[in-house]
Amino acid sequence: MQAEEYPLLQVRNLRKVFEGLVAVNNVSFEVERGTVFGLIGPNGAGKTTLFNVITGIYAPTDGTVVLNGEVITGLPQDAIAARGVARTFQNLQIFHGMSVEDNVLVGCHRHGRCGLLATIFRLPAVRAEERQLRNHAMEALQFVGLQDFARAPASSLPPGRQRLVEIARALASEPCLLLLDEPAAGLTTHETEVLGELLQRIAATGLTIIIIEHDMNLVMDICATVAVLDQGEVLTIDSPSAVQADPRVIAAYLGEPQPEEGGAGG
Amino acid sequence: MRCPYPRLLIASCIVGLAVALVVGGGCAKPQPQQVPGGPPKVGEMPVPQPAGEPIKVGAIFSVTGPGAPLGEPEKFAAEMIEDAVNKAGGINGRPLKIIIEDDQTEEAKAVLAAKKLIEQDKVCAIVGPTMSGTTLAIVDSCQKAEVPLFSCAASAKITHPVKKWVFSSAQTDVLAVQRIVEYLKQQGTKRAAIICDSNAFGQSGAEQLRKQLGEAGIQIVDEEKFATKDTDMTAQLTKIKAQNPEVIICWGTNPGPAIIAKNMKSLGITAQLINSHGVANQKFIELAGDAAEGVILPCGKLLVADELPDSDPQKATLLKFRKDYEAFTGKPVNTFAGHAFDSLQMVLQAIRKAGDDRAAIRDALEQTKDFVGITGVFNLSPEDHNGLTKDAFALVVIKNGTWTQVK
Amino acid sequence: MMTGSVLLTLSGVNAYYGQLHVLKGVSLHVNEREIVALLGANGAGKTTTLRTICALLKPATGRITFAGKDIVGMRPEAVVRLGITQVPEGRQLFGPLSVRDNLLLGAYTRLCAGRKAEVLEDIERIFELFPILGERAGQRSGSLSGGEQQMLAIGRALMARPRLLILDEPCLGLAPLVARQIIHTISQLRSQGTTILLVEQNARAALSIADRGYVMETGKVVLEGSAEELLRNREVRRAYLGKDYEEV
Amino acid sequence: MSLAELLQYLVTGVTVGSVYGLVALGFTIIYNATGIINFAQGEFVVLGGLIFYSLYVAAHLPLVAALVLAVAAVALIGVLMERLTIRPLINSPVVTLIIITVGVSVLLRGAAKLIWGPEALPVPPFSGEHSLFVGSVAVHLQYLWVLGLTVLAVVGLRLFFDHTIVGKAMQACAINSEAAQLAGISVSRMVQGSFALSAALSALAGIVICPITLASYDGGALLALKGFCGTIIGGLGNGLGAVMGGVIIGILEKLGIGFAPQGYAGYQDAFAFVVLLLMLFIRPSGLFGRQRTEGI
Amino acid sequence: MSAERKREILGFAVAVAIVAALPVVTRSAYWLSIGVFIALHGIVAIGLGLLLGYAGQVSLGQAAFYGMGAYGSAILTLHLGCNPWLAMGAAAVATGLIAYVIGVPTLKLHGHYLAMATLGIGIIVRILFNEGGHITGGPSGLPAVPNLAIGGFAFDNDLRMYCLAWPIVFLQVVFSRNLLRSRLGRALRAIHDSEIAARSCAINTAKAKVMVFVLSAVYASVAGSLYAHWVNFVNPHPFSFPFSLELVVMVMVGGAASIWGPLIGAAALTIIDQSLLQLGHVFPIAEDLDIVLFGIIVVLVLLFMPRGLVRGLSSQEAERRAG
Repeated sequence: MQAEEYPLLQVRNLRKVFEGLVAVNNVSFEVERGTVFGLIGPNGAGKTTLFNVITGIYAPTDGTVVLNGEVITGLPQDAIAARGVARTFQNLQIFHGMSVEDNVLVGCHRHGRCGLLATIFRLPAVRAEERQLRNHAMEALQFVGLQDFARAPASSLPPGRQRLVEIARALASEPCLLLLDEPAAGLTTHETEVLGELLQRIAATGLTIIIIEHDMNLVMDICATVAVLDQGEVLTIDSPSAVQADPRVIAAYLGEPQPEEGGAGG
Repeated sequence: MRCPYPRLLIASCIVGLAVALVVGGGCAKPQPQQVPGGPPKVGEMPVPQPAGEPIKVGAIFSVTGPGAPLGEPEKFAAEMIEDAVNKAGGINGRPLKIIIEDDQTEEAKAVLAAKKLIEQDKVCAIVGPTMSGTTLAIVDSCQKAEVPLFSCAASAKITHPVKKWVFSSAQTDVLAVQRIVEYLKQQGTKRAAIICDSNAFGQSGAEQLRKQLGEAGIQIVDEEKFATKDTDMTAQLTKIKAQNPEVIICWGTNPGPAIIAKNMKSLGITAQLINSHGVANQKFIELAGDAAEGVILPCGKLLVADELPDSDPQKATLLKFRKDYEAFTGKPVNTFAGHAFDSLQMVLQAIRKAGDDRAAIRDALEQTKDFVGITGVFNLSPEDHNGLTKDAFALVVIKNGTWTQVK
Repeated sequence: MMTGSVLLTLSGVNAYYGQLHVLKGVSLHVNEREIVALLGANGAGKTTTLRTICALLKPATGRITFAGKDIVGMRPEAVVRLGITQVPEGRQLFGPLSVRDNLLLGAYTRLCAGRKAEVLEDIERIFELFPILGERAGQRSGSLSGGEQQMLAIGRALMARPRLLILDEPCLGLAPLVARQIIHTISQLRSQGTTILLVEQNARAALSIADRGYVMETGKVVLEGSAEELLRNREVRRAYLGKDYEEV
Repeated sequence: MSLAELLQYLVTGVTVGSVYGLVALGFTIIYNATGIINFAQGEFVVLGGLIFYSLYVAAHLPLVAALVLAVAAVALIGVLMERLTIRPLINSPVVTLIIITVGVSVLLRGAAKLIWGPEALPVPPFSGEHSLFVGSVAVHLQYLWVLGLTVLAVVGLRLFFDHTIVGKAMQACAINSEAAQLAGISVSRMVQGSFALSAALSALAGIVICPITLASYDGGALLALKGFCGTIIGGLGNGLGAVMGGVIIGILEKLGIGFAPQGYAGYQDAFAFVVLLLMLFIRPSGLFGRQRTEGI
Repeated sequence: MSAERKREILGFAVAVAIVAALPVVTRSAYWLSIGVFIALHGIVAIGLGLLLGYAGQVSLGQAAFYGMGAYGSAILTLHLGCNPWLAMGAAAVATGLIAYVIGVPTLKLHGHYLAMATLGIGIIVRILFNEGGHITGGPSGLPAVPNLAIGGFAFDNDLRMYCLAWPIVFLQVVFSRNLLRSRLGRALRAIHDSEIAARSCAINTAKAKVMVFVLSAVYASVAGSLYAHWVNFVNPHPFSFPFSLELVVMVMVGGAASIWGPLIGAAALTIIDQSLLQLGHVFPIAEDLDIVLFGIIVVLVLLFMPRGLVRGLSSQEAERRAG
């Protein structure tokens, strides 16, 4: 409860440099509990790198990430995940050798306790835990509407559904913060619509979400706040409608307007 | 889901083929097809043809793997004897069948080979294995199955302590070292260095050297080791050189000692090199080339058979064996072939006396007296399952690429 | 600008990454001495289309012809010999090698055929086009700045004397000024007679020099037209910023 | 330990080490082209020595002709190996590729034994069984051949990679095979070339060292392992580093024997591998490799 | 659920039936001892399969753990007069501890570096066996290791050993299944498929890898102990690098990513090996050819069934791209 006074996530002056290339430069923002925060920007703006720093895949060159009032920069990736930060990946990272259900069960990993010896002898405690995790996973699958595919090999699903598996896996960990990296990338129009509806339902549960997305419809529909990144720096943080109308944002996407054309996008 | 049948089919084909091979291979041998149909050359043979159920003797040699240089001649010797015995009318009128298994110089394979010979082929005795390690690995199986085992390996552990069913025909290092120490005492040597292979043969030699040199009051100024597959021992020899010994005693089997001889020459070390009986073969001279000149080693009398006085009890046997072996294989004779020859001949002698009952063969073997073999004159007894004395060794020096007895 | 006969045609090309259907019946063509822009959001299949043309990915179905010749199933190096070269996304230079070596390797097929003198002349021509490369000829290409690397990547592709030059995101990650310079160079190349197929995030910049363009979405070509048409088209903006863009 | 002794260890260490270095270089070339550690590398060394034996000792060919022919023959074996076993599987997981090279090594070893028999074969030193003595430090003439040919091979390779277009193309494939394909370089041919080159280098190593070590069908494994250590110590993928790594292993090994207390020389191989492990734990990128940042 | 479960039980029953059938069909010590060797190799291979196929980590030093079990049993029974069962357990615990100490720094390495490190460890351990003087018996080894026995009933012949080893194998199969069907097992498989995604699911990948490394070492140790108490003799030779390689080949040939694969690989290789040896009797020239044929078989299996005998050809995309 004492954590309630902080915003859920604070990113302070984050900077990440790869062999001289500045990928993320002095980025700061805060994400309030129970809100959906959008992260947009052209290719190479540093959005995914930012995710990777927040989730501990990269150590930042400079700056801190604070979750629930606790500094999490420098913690290993799994320790950050264990604190309730779940994510999906831009290029799908499902466990292709496993069934849909098992994929989602991996998401429940942090809720299990049983050790190796108990496991190989399959003691009653393990059975009970399995049952509990399975129920949990089933709930997540039902939430994303994949309950009928639980036994199917995850790799046999079309990419749209694989995306849902990833989301279900993240949800199954009961995260306090969900990071979605371009969930609509590569989806058909219909799939994108299904996804949008799902994301709205997730947002409605009060889960805090950060989403990287190019599809502005989606961003418009669910985000309370949007940050625009360009060349590793924050261009602006504002409401989605204000961001869309911002000429700097349009320039970043479509290229700088040619002088003779004047201000476009009005 | 894709239909798994094609892959299943391929998989089961491979496994099936393998099983078929095992069954086929395992059964092909015991069915002695060759024997009844074998001897069509009746006319030229005055001796009666062997008939009836063949007498089966097992043999396990390291025909492949690191032990192959020893195991291959042993196999030839066994084949030669089988051939000769059957041509001469077999054993007690029955044909002789020697079933040779290759243990690939691996302990596990030796165990399997022994079990196959004992249970599958029901042999009445086993000759071999070639190496000390493989022998020790099957000692227990033979003891439990109560099958006489006549090893061709040299480790003292095989026959000390005496095991009821286990014999060995190779000279142990104890005798070889005795022969060397006797020579060193004659020469008044005070400082010796030893360099031994880190395998069982080398280390068992090293142990004997330490013990017997110490008792003889000869100082060991340096003791070095090399790995069996090492290909350069200059570093060890440099270390030895710094200690300035009068003799360097090397204990190992080819090619290591040959490399040591060459390394010594290239380092300009002038100390006398003494080798073990492990390299008492032509191969050593071939490998070491000029560097072999002047090397002294104890060896079975086979190598110096021509030089032996006619009074020597072994001379006739040695010359005949050499002639037969070289005629049979087309290759120069070899001490290891002699081990197999001795083991097998003693076993056959016991069978002639006692029939093909395993226990009877064992008892007969223990009674073997004054058996004139290639390695020496054997006198087996319940207390000694090796039966050789240091007289089994001649001390030879390599001169002009050939062996001469040290006077 | 006068454009000539059809040089490259893709018709009904379908391609997969494993089970992922990435190109769904893509058809497009490029005429000689034309600049064609291929636009679309991330993951729309632009780069995959280029990989398919260069034979790095074999299409499941569909035809690709270049100068009247079917090139499906050819080896990548054979496609290069036919006259298609690509400046891949992210430059993909041979970083540890020098600038000059990178250029030489661009002319690998010609060097193997023993036309060394001609190649050396071409290198001089590249140095005229990009003087900065001449100054850095002996330097490790990995140590160049982003813009210089992009110039080198273009130079390397030109060394094969292509009839069709394919550029994948040549302005990605470059400062605006440098990006403009690259765009300028591309239009210059066309005027020298090279046909160009261009993939670029900066749609406005790309269309400013292109004759025609295609817009891709989720593996399909959803729109084609002249550059002016596309620049004015709402759909183009939608493809990048979402369909409500104009209605806000 | 006297200075002469120390120098003697160094001389032998460098000689043996340069053979490890050549093997390590062979590993590196194939690794760079394909990402595979080729477990049949040791067999290339062995086959080099054995074929050379047949040509030089048995068939009495002149030294240079025998040497060139033996190297070429092994290079051909390398090409065949690539063509028959590596190319069909090039997109398989690395473990599969490693194991298939194990299979090939078993096959080649078996074939070598079938042809040349189980026993070691003597090869006369190229310039006779003589040593130069510098003070009391002995330098066998064959050592000079080993060192000379190693240096020649390394310099030749350097020239090949830096100054010929094929060499540069090979490097390009190793750096970025897709970009190389886009430049019109046939990657599969370069991979084949790298197998040929790697096999040739290892064969050369086998040939120059066999007058000292004798030629034997089963000598490859140990040489390959030491070469392997050299590769890692020099930094996987770094050619010159690999040669240096091999030489370092050679020197450490001989010094290890020199400094070991009496009767402990049996640990010499353990010594080389302890160094390797320390290296892996402390600086896995090798002495001469660049530290890489881990990416996704 | 039920169909899969049924198939699983059926498969298990068939395997048990085949294994149980052998002693009924033949009492030949040769066949039974081949069966025992398959069981021993199978135990090591199943453990290695967990490491290789599920956790995706290579070990080229597994023979060392097999050796530690064998030597642990031999040393404890011969020098300290331990009960063989106790020795077997103590050796397994000790091997597990050693594997833990080795595993923590080693499993931080990836790919070839890991392969190289485990290879080095294997060779060092083999040298320690060889140079262990009185304790390990040096290169000559330690003879007269006692048999395992329950009361007066000693597991001293092949039939008895067969009846002891195979239940252990099946127990291990059940254990492996329990592990793989659990949270920890799924974590391992997740690591194999995508380490980065596994970590994003709060899986401590380093810990999980060390865990399965230790488990595989313990399995190997148990098999080693059984070997020592059965053959009654240990020397360093069987525990050297070639056997480590052979184990990896068994796992690869059988198929790493399944419980039965390594076991079938162990069976296939042991049988093929023996059959080639026996082939030498039928065709005398085949004597040296067997090694060549062995190599060819390994190469062919991998060429045409890169996922091993159990899975055969699979349509799964090349993993390199995904990795």
